[in-house]
Amino acid sequence: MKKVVVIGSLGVIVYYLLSAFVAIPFGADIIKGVKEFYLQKSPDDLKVANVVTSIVVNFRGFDTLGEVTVLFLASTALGSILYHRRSQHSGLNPQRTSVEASAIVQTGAKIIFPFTVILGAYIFIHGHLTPGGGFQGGAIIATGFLLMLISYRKFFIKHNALTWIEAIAGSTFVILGLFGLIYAKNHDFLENFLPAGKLNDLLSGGIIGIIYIAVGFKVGAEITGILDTLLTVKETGLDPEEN
Amino acid sequence: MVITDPVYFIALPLLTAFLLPLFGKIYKPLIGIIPGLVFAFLAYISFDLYLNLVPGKPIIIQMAGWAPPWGINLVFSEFSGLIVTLITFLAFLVWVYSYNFKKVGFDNSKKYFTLLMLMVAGSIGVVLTGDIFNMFVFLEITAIYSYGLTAFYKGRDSAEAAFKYLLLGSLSSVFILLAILLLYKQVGTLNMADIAVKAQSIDPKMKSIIAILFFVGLGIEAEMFPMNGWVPDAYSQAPGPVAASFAGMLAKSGIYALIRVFYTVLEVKGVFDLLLIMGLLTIIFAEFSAMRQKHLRRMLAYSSIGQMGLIMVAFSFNTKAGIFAGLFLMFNHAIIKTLLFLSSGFLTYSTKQKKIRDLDGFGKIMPFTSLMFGLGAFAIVGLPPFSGFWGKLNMLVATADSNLYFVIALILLVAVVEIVYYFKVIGRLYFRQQHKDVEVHNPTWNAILAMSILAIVIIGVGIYPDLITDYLTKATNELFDKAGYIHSVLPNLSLN
Amino acid sequence: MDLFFIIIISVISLGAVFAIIRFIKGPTASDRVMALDTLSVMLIAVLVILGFLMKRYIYIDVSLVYAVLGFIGVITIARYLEGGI
Amino acid sequence: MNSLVLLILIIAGGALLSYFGHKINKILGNITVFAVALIIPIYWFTQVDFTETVSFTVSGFHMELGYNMYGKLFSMIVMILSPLALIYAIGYMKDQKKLATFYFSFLFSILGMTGILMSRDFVSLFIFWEIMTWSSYLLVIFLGKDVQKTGIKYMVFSAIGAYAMLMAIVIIYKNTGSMMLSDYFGSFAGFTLQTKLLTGILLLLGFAVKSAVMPLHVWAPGAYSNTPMAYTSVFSGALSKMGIYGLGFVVVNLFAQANLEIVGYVLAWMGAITAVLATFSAVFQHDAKKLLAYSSIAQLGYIVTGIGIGTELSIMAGLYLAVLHAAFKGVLFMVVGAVERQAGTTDMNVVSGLARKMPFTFFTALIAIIALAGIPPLGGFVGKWMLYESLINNSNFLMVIMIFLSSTAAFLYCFKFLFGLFLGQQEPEFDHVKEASPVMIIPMLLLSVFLLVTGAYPGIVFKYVAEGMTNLGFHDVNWQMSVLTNAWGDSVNVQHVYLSVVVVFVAFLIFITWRGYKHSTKISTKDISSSGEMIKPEDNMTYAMDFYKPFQRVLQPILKWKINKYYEDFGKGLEALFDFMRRIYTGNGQTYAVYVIIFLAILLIFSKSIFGY
Amino acid sequence: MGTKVSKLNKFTYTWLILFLVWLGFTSTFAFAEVVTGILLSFTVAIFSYNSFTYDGLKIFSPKRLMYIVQYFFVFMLALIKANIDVAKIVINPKLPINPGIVEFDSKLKSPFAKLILANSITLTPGTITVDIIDNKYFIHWLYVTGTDQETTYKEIAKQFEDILIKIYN
Amino acid sequence: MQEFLTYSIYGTAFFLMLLGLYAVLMKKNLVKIVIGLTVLDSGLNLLFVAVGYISGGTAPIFSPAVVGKHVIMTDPVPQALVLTAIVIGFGVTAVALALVVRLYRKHNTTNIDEIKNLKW
Amino acid sequence: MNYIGYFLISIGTIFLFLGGLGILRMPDFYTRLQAGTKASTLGAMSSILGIGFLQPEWFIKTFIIVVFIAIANPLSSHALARGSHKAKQMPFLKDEKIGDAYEAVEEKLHKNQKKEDKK
Ligand code: NA
Ligand code: NA
Repeated sequence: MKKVVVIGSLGVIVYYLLSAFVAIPFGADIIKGVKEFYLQKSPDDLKVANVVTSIVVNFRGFDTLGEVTVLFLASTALGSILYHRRSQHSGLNPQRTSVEASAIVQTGAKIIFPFTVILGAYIFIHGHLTPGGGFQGGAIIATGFLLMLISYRKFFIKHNALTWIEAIAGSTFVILGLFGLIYAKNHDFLENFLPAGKLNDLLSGGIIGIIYIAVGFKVGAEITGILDTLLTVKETGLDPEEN
Repeated sequence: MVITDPVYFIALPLLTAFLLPLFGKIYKPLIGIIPGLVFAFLAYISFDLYLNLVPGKPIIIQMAGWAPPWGINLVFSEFSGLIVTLITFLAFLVWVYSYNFKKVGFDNSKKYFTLLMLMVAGSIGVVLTGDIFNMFVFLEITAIYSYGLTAFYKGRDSAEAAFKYLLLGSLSSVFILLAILLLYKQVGTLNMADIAVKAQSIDPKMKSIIAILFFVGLGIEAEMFPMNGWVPDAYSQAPGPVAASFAGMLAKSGIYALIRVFYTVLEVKGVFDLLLIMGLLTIIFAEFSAMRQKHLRRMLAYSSIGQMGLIMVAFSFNTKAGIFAGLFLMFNHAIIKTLLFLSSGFLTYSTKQKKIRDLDGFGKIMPFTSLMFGLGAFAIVGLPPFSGFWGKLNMLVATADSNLYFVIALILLVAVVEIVYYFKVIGRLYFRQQHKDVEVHNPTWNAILAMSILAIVIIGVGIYPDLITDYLTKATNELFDKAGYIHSVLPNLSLN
Repeated sequence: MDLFFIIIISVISLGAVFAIIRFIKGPTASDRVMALDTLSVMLIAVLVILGFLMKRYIYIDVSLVYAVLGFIGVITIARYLEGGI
Repeated sequence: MNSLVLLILIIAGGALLSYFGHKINKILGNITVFAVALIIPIYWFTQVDFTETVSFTVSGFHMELGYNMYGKLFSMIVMILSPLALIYAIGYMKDQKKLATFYFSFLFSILGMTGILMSRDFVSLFIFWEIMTWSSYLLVIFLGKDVQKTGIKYMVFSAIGAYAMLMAIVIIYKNTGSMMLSDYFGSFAGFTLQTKLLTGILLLLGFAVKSAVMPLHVWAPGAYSNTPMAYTSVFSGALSKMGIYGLGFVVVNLFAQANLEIVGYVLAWMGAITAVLATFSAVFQHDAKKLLAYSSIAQLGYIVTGIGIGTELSIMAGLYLAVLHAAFKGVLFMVVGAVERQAGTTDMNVVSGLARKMPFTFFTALIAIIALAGIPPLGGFVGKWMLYESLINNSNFLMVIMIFLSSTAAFLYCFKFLFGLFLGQQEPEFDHVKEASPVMIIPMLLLSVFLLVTGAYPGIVFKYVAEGMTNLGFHDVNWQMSVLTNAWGDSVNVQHVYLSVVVVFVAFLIFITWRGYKHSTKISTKDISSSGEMIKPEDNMTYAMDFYKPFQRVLQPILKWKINKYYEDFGKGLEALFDFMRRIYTGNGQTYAVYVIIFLAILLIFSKSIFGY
Repeated sequence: MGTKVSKLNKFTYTWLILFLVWLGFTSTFAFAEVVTGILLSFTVAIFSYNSFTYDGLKIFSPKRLMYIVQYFFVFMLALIKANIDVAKIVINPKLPINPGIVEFDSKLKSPFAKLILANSITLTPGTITVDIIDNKYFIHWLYVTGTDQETTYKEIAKQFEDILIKIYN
Repeated sequence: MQEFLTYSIYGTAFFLMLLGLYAVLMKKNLVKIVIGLTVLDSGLNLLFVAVGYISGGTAPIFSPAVVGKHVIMTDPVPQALVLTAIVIGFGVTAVALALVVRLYRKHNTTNIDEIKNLKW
Repeated sequence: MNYIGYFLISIGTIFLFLGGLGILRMPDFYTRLQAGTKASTLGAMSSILGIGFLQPEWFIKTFIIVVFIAIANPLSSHALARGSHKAKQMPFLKDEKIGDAYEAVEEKLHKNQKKEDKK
């Protein structure tokens, strides 16, 4: 019964939505909107080769601040959902599992880990030139940490360090935004106040590059924290008193 | 210091949230103190900005140096500014209430305050932004906050509640995104004022599908029947102040989004009739369910849904009287429900089950908290001389104004139901013998302060509603004046 | 795009179809992961080839990232299978 | 400052002072209450300027306070009865806890009533109405008995009434654009019939609940008997009159003028039925409180009938009875309170023969009962006389019969009340009973004196009633201090009746005392035997036991018909429905997600009809 | 493993390798890029040099480099041979296989050598390293020709291990 | 050709969304529900990218090969939005998994039908 | 140069195809891993390197990809094989004499580990 209802409803929904989307033919360039402006301003004014990036970090940089917040929020929320108090219990760090990874995976992980960090950094440093960006770069760095976490039962990440990175990187974003209020031409939040540079140069795009680096660090630290929390959960049985 | 830029409402809490862990490393109590200072400051500047607002001249802030529609903009108007002021005020009170959050330990209070800061930034963002996608981003911030803090306490069924919320919240974001995508492909812009201008040319069928997607997506956030299954669970499982923030701030930003979209962005014929019907169904199912609850918090949660339904009904009239009443109801619901949740936090402190039955005779052993709860109950059911009465009266006048007599009858019928279940609790609190010894958790001084301030507001507005009616009227005019909104955001646009 | 590359991509696609069939058939989780791993390797190759054809350097970066993510993904699942997570 | 505002502030301040006084200590609290009880009426009688008005605009609504003669009449009831009850309460509530709450609520209900009677607009009327309701609710559940049943029942009925009124108010506002009563009255004639009926009947419904008109009376027996007696005297004596006050101006001001007297007739009939049924119910109560509660309902029935008929004489009768009822019911509830306090119970099957132990109480009870029963020479007689006259004038003979029937039956419960509590054999277990304290006796005596005086000089009351009636459109009401005129032009000098009846009264007193002695045995219930069978201690042999058993058997079929049960069944049905409805919240998150999907699908399917593209 | 390698040695080696990787990524010698790369690889090397290598720069001695080249060719040869074998099997409609898991002991001590041996075995079609426990290799073999350790060692590992011992031990 | 592309690409995206939604609505296992959510998200993200595509357009990047020439570029806006949507989806998924862990510990099952202590 | 490129791409394509065929045809997981994953790994390496030859300025980066695949793919195949075996997925055996040398050892190892963890 439930199945019939669900399938029926899904059928209806897909029918209507698909018919709506088919009305926008694939590949058709039917609208003239803000995108024309972005395609023009991005290389000319901002000197950013990647228009997606200039949208993400400049035109719609406020969204990206929101996104950074979402990740920060998710990692904090995760912490509050799966908190554990290592230091207060038994004095030992909890072990993730009883099955150790094979020796060669461990050796391989050691080699690949720095490689992924360099790759991630490469991506967020070149965020304004290539399809990547702070999020992708940060995520790749975090997967490097994931590799270490799953390869070693006793690989522990210093949350202290993560905290510092997160805090500094996150506030860099906001403070850069606030600098815009003071130093930039229109005195707007998140407005660029640095020289734009030359198109396709590493040092181009003004604050975009710095923001992406900050975002990269923050995202890397946050996803790493999230993964660590998810993988290292050990119940302490203690519940904060309810109120 | 007068700050004229509403971006601080978002930037400051974000900055604080990012830096809070560092403050904690410097000196642990800063974790609690800094958010308070920030909230106080935000409340101050919001009052300052709002009171100095020139009518018809909302503060429009552009981001990153790009004027709308190219860049994202914030609109601090009589309407959005009112909600922001309400949110900052409540945020400050919630902070005051939970300042002594010692019981949960340092680590958790750090997370708690961080999440609280982010939630305030998120819900203010929803209200201030002039960009539809940006609104989605901020809605997600508030959503994730809720998932995280709903599941804050272990031992309860909090994870279950949070998971349900997450399930529905995810569906909500899918529908909102689909709507935004369709809309973008139709008008090529994401700025709400710009969409409002261009939306007239959208094919009506396409428009109706976009409207439905928004309606369902935002309806979930606004606690609309039949998509509100998450509400009672989340409200009843979250920590007291968090539940208060759900009712006081989150639900407000959800309904704000719904209203903004259908009043300003997308003008769709028929949507308000739909809103009326769904609002009525929301009221009926919620209040009737509330009637049969054995758990205090669940009862309050269902009652909240009912209030949200009432607000939807008010806005569905699409008249100034309706908007005015809706705003009044929003104000009341925010203030009163916050008080109810805050006081219920201490009432149910020592009972694991949080059953209403366990509250017998608490009026004697916890006089202040019970009094606050009683006051809240009196106010929420609309008894004079408390602020709830004026909201209800204006609501009924607006309903009569729209010639919907059967709606009046229904609202009043439901109000009787409301009275029954709230007065059952009051009866137990004050006029029953306490049946067993319970450990008394009297509120801390700061909780007393927070609740007292709310009580004063409730009584103050109840005795002299004109404290706020002027502002509500201004907000009403702003929301009703779509052309004015478009003109302020896009001054160079020639409307023909 | 000349004939050579059309043939190349068609042949690889045919191989990919086999892999997809294996992915659908299973029968075990390991089989599916393996099929996915194979598919991702094929995809990396195709991405590089497409990048060459379209003269877009970016595709190389993408395939590199894809390779890293694919690898770590498989290791993660493998560790999950052996109870290491 | 405006004297009306000051009056409100004085009462509110009195409430707060009493609250905090009792929070600090009992003596201080009692002193405060006493002072407040004196200050309020003194201020009202000496300082309030009844021509003054005050108006203000709140939340866009124009509000105005100001007395008229009609309101003043009812205000007098409040201002005389309430302070006496407050003073009585000092004695009555001596051993109770939570006195702060008690006096606070008490004074707030006075505030509510005072406000109602000076409201010239619907908003203030409703606000004060609600204040009155919730403060009296707090007193209904004050003792913690039957909180869920009685309390909720009272609140539900009050809420239904209040909200009916509120609905009427907003519809009126929609049609007139004003909240002023006068604007409503003024433009009523121009309304459509539908609006006339809708607003008028909704208002009537609201007032009828407070007047305990059948079938809206079911809250009353429980509420009246559950409340501390000190307050019940006000509750039944003054608070219920707020309903009468409203019924009066609605029926007379609106329907009578709009050629819709039929509404008044229906109301009159309901009042008559109420009077009959409530009287019969009163007869069979063995708890004196319940007896008085039903009796109150019955008396209110007479008053409603008088108001409903809507002629000059009938309204005069109704209003006169309203004043008298306040006085004698005030006394009687105080009496029962005194008995309850001194003897520990008000069950007439348990307590008996207290006349000698509590002579003052007995005396006041006697006076009040005579007034109540409508026996000459006291006021009740005058009121009934006028009521009969007005009914006969309008040829409502059936109603005359009904009222007469209920008046006759009222003798039965009056008799039972007196005998049950005061006459008959005094049981040894009540040997210790003493007369109530002077704080309680004095208010009772004062009210009795009022009853005696108005018996001889009903004109004292008529004066104010006639004044009040000017506001209902009756501008030259004839009344004389001691002369009643009937429909055929005969007139009766009340003083003659008064004197002659005093003789009868004395005889009656002797008769009932003799009868009481004859029927009761002098033997203690503990050591009697009959026909060789030992009477067990639980066998109740008191006089009031099965007082009207044969009569009860005759009326069995009528009494079986309990409207209360219908309400309860309805309530249970609703609860079952609610329980069923909330099953929609299954607890399964996935189900909720399915709802969303189904809802979306439905909206899409019907998108064309919803959005009409 | 021979003599102990200094930290500085290890660090320099790591720095160098990572910088080369960076150069590979950017494929440019633009000043800003190079400086960024030097700084970045320096930073990453700080926290990863200790696990990234055991031998440090020693690996670059000419003798070892020669062996590495030799290993490369040996491996390629084995790879091509094995690939053809497996291709034959896959295409053959009868699927002539005889699978099983076999074991042998290895003399290698360096974890890197072990990894290279295991990867070489895995990469050559027909064999997969299932696990290494201490010095014991467990190999899934597509076409088992013998289960005794000597046969398996000779067939699977000997040609690689001989060279690896020279490089790492 | 145009029509075929429209249907096949949108169809793929919708198929993914449908698949995800079906899992969310019908699968009993919490983990599968979460996977369903991610599949739903990826279908949606694909739809975003597909809608932003413009025939013959290249990625909106002014690399040296493109600068100065007249090229059609795909709509960068949906691509920018989808990046945001992906990150948000990731955050939500992480929280969802954490909740599943909590639920599993408390109820010792991942069957959603057995996890309903809170109802009515 | 170009011819090397085209040659490598062709070889790579063949192996990629064979890899697909292999994982479809082989009877059990381990044999599929043998035939499929490895062939496709070689195929990918070969074709990517081939592109590197066709577009010399990309050579370094393609080479990095190839090296990465050479290190990573065997590792992941190994990890998958080990993981599956530990997940009690036993290999298909044709000849009764040829057994699973790993099975017994693994069992013992698992027990030892548990004891260790208890300490
Ligand atoms: Na980018
Ligand atoms: Na992004």
